Amino acid sequence: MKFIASDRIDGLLERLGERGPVWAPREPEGAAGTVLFAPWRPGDAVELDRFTTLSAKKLVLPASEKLLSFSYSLTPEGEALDITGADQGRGDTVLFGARVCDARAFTVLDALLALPPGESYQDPGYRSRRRNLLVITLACTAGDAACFCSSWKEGTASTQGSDLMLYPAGEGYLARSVSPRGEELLALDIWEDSDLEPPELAVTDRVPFEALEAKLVGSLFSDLDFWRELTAKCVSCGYCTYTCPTCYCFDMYDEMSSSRDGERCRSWDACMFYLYTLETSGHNPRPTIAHRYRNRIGHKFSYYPANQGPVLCTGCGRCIRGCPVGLDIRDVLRAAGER
Amino acid sequence: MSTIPRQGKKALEPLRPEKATVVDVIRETHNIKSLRVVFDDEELMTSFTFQPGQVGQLGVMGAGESTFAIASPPSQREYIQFSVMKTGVVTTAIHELAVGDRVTVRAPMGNHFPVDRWQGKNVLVIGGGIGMAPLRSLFLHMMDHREEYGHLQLIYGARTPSDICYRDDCRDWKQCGDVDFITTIDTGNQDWEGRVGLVPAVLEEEEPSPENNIAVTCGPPVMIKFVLESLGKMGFRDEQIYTTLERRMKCGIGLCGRCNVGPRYVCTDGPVFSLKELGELPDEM
Amino acid sequence: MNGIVDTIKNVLKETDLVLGWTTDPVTGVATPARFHDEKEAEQAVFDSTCAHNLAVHLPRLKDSRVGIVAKGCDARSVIELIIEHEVQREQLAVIGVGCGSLLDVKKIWRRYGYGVAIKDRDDSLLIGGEQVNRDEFIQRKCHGCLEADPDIYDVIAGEVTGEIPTDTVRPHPLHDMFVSLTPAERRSFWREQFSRCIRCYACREVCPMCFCRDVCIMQTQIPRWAGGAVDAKQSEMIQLIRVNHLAGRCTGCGECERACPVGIPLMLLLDEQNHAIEEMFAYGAGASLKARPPLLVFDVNKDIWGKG
Amino acid sequence: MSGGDIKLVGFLCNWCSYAGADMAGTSRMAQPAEMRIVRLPCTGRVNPLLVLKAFQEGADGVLVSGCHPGDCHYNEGNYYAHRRLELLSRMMAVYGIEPERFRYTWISASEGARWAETVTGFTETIRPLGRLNLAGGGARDDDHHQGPAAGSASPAEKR
Repeated sequence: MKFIASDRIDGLLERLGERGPVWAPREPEGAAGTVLFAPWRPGDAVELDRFTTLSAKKLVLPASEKLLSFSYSLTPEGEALDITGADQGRGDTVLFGARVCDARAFTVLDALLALPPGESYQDPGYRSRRRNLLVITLACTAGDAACFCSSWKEGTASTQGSDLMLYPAGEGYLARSVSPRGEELLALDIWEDSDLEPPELAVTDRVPFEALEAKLVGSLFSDLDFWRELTAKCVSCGYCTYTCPTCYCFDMYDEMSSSRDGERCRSWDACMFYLYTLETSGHNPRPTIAHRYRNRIGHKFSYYPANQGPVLCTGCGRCIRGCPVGLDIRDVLRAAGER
Repeated sequence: MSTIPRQGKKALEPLRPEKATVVDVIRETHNIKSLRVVFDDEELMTSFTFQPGQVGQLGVMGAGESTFAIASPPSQREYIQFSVMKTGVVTTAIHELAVGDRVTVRAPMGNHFPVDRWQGKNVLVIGGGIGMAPLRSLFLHMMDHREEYGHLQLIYGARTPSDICYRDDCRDWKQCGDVDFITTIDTGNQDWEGRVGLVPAVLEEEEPSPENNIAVTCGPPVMIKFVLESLGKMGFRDEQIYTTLERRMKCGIGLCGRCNVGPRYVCTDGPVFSLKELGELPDEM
Repeated sequence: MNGIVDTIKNVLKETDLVLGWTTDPVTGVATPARFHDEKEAEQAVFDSTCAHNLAVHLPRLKDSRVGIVAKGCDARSVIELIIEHEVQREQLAVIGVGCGSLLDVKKIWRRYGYGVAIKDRDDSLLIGGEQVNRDEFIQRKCHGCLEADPDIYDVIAGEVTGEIPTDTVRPHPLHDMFVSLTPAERRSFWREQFSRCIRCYACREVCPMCFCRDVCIMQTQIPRWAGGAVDAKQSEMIQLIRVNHLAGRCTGCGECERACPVGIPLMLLLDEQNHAIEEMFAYGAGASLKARPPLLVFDVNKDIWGKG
Repeated sequence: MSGGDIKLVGFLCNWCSYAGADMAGTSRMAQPAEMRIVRLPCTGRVNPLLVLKAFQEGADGVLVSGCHPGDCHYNEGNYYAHRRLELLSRMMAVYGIEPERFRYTWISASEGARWAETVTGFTETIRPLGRLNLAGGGARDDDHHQGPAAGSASPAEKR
């Protein structure tokens, strides 16, 4: 197998940088130990041992994005309106150091957002960013107490969504391509040959959720007390949705930059917010935290799999690690399974 | 009933609206206006088709867009009509529009009343307030194809006489003699010639037969609730009853996530549901 | 800690529920819990990982008789909520707990991994079996803690310490660096910090004094103080809204900074404001039930700052 | 105005300072032209966020002016304002805004000359400080304005 020594990772990133911006896990200064996927520039330290707080989804679904720009003008015939679409052309972006759960999240989102043209759902922005994303994934030899990717059949061995896999071995990483674009990367002259053995991969927590698809639209849905009890400590922030690699919901809004010009944009939105579903009449179909959390779990483990196929979760554990009130989605799934 | 995706050259840019121009503004009541709009793209206007019950996103660039039922019938090829109640940011901006002003439209969206399956049947239409908008489209459509349907009955309720929309249509329906048209208001005044009473009560007085009949209702949630009860009492089965749902919507294409009732999205799988279909969905109204 | 279970059981005789903590079996650290009956109360704990300020739940429980386990710092929030009429004193049973000092669990997890074994006994702290300097992992607010024992309580669980547990007030870890910056450098500093913000509003939702909750003007369309974008400018506006609305309310519990997923030093802002308020009005939020919030009153004779 | 010129915002109480400014104008007293005036019913209406929002949206200096203590049309509005504005001015440096960029004063309807002096002095204080450019770039018409989406992009997304 191909191999790269740890101390040559910077060289690899530099070569990758020739293809486009490189994003890698880094610890920003003055951020109290947070690790984030951030643009890498020569000289920046890469943090490959600790997990990132935020997922890499902003590379395909930016936290906010311009959809259109518009401008009004006065003409002899009256008021004119000009609408220009956002430019969808872009070059490659390289994501380095994603984990298996991050990479697999892209394929989960693809099931809805990257359908071929002609299907009823279309997200051109997502599709073009996704098409131009190169994913270099670092396989996990150890998980932490929040990881539960082994709930899925392939677990830590999954290569879905990746172009190139890296496996920790010796004083560096073994590399294996899992896509034609990954093959191109292996052709770079930066790799050495090695006869090191790939490492044993981590086995993480297993949470059964297969039975939930039917229950979440049936008996569990009408059991609001169940949701009240489990979400009693939830404070309804957007932490879990925004750190989730598969939550994709968004808000659309217009911003004026002058009295005549502006942009239509979209930003991440979170189903845990009261305002998310509040109607102008004052009616809110999901008025309490229990209603909203029920929808969140329902969407992930029932509605999305029913409509699109995959479960809208990859077991990355981000929603667990930093939840301000220590709410663990696995407790909810297990309780739901037993109910 | 599956959704009919938006056709035409913008089909691949689903969030990009078409430019349109306001050609007429009708003040229906103190807080409801009907706007008639025309696509700037003539070719698009000529080829634009839809089915009664479908919705569109009417927008004012700078304020945003919102989902409204198309209130004009498919046979109306001159313009597309939306009726808008002034409640929030977008609807306020729409209410400020005048003839010649520029708007945006994304339409048609969502599913529609299954009118072709109703051929040969009697149809009972029950509307309240602004809920008449999709029903106007439906009723005018059925009038256009009068021979395809049996007895047509329309019960339309509003709070007061001045809350009645579509006055010209009401006059036509009253005069045409071919349909059974009843208007009712919650509280009357001396000049009011129609019925007085809540819609469900009037419905029960009329006691239409469920035999070969389809009931369609749209209006305020509380009215719908009691109308459904009354229909049930009169022997209408769930698959004979249709209604349209309302939800907060943003994208209109099943992506932004907020309008779902369980696994179904009101924007693409709805807004029209039979009571039978609703019964199969989780109860999250 | 001795007594917490029995105390909660006792309080449950007169209340509908008690807000406290239990141990999360996965991580071994405390997590907020609600106890409704004696059986549930068996699970109650109080230890040095009970960081959450449970007062945040009180405004949502206006219709219940609520017992709440409160550390000294939490009690300040309870007092402030009573002053602001968000809860009634009569509906509360405050279970005071004497607090040594709290561990900064998030700091530990970020360094050693989520769920790493934490053993905190007396003066020794073991993380993943390794002896570490406990002082380094104590929450900053516990240094120079204002109230080791709560000022307001109906019962006390265990023993109150009667003394302030640790040395002197420690400034924010970024304080010394921050004060050395020029205003223009501070602008860049905040721009950099806020550029990480994802607008999850965790800072707001965990704050006991951010009781506007669902109708907070950070998110409303009318009025529209902040735009929709997730960027440094809008996030700055959001924090300016928070800081200004917390003037005279913030008790310095530090929950916002603890909750922030991307480590924005929010307490740098609030510490400075709290300090200014103390200097100007001799007021510390949550210090006394009799106090009037300083921005809701004025004093013609004393309010002379010599400007204008 | 050249590109380096500054923009100032004045929040003025309708009952005193606004009339004072008006008097300065009608008496043709010389005063700088950088100030845009917003008339308010009372300084008690001055939510500190108005000031901060003005800075965010491109103001380089903000002046709040109301009635002298004891003269408030609503008896006590300016006393409440006094506390808020003083706290705000102490927080300016923390937000990264030079404290000189914010000032509050008490000017009555008859003090046209004092208004002219104050606004002149304030403008002259801000001029050497130049543009503020608060977080996100302080959108202004004459900026190369980065729209909301562009502003949100992280550096790499912009590249």
